[in-house]
Amino acid sequence: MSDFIANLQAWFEVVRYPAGAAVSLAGALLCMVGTIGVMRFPDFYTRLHAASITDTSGATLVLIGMALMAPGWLIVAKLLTIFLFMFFTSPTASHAVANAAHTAGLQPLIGPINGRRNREEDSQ
Amino acid sequence: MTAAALIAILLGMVLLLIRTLLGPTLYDRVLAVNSFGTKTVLALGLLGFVMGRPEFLDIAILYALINFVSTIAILKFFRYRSFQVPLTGRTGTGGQGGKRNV
Amino acid sequence: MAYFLGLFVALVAFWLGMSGHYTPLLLCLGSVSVALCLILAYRLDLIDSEGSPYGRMLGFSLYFPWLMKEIIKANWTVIQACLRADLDIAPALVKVKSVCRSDLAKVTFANSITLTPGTVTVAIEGDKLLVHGLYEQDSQPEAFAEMDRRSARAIDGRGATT
Amino acid sequence: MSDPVQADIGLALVNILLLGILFVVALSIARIRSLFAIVMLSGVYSLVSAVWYVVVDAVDVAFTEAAVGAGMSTVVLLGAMLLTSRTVKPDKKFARLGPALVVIATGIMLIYASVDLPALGDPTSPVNTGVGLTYLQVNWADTGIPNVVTSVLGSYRGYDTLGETSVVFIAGLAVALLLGFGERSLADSIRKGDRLPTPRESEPAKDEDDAS
Repeated sequence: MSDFIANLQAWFEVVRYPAGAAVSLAGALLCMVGTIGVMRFPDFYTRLHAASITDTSGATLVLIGMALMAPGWLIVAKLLTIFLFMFFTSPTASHAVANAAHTAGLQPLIGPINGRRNREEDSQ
Repeated sequence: MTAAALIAILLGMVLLLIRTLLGPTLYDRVLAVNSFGTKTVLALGLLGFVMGRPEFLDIAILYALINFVSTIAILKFFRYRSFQVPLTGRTGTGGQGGKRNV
Repeated sequence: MAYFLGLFVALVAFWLGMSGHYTPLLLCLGSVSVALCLILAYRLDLIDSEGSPYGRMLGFSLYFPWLMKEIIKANWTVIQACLRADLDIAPALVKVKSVCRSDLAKVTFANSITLTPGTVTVAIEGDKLLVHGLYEQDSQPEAFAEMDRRSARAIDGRGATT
Repeated sequence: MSDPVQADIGLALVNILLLGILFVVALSIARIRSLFAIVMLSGVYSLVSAVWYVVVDAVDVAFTEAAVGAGMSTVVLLGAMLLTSRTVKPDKKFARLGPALVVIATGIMLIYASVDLPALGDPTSPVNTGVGLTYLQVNWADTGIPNVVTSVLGSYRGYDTLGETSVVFIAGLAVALLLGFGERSLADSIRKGDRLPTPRESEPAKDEDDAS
């Protein structure tokens, strides 16, 4: 049994760098997808949704990848701190931006947008 | 591969920079800069791993903190035109915005 | 006092986790900084149930995996929306009525909505939340009912939902 | 770790990208008219430059840049914006010619001087052979602080640092007093418990022309 665990540990030591790098790369690509969304989407509120991909899945995957590559527990603790902090503050920041825009009277686009940007004013 | 991830994040930063330059509204800029800050945190972390010295994560933590604080400061400033307004003790965060019907 | 102890433990854990150097001199400096933080928190009136919310840890840890699952599902939708060639989105603003009673439960619910990509809480007024969604069909008030119920149960306790 | 050559190519690409972003941001700050966009871009500038400081191993500078450049200076610049208009006046066509010449001349001189700089981390450079090396050797025995820069600032140059910190603190205090950070009457009315003033409805959501 202890043999098996030792084998598992050795295998993990071999595999964790490539695996961590791959997971980081996947997270970074997700971040890029989010920014592509920020570039493409038609108005502020929809861009907010695209940006939240970066904050959630992109950041989480990159941090998991870094934790896999980490040389010691201290680094993992720091990464965990960053994750928790982002997890709690990023929705607050998004909400603050959205609320500020809404309070200032920025109207969102409503209704289906299929390529062409047909603007439907909301009934106020 | 870690370097590739870092470069992907930097390319994302370039795209966000374009959004910051284009605007069109002030809130787009705030959003883009906030997202830029998140990416900077990730880039700093990855940079530590690429250079083989992950102790640099302290700076990433500091950035995560400062990014949040400055975003809130900017929005507070634009809402109340002052930094002296307390954020607590208000009734409802929506202001008159919630009354707007959909 | 319990809150004070909770904050103390959290600060000590944070310092030890950040430092990595455990010589007597540095440990002394660390305990001084922890003590300073505690005094500051006391002066700022931060030592209360919201300053160290450990009573809800259990409920929240049950809620967390479900939230993660929802976030992953929602992520997939938004990633597809970002990469699709014809930009097939239908944004909508909806009003959601929440069953959460305490402020902390409402904050949890609103933050959960914001954290799932594709929906953002724009404003909170009383027990109503104004939510902006990327897809009209995904952001009807019924879609948030389960999240609402779960966050209310996680924070307000089991008796909150009937 | 991946093999060193690959990592070097990666770092070179990172350097190029970071410096490219810095260049574009600096150029945009000079060209854009909207003050708010300029404040945001200066925040971006300090974010990117801090990342670049980490690339060239100046972690302490990056730390300071993070705290001061990205956090504090954005807030101070916003406070300054409160006291002035929202856009820069368009200036005359050739008014920038003189400054541009000065900048270009300085740049050429700096580039010319940078050829003589020792390579990054060169062990035979004067910085790494003289008194700096001694500090690196005796630091741990003298102070017991793991970070050399901290030990030099806090121990060997303690009084100097105390003076510097006081000066910086007084300067910050003076800036805060000068700017006031908002309308006093507003803060007073809130302190008295009146209702909050509603945010200005007349405030246009779009900030003005920044196409240039």
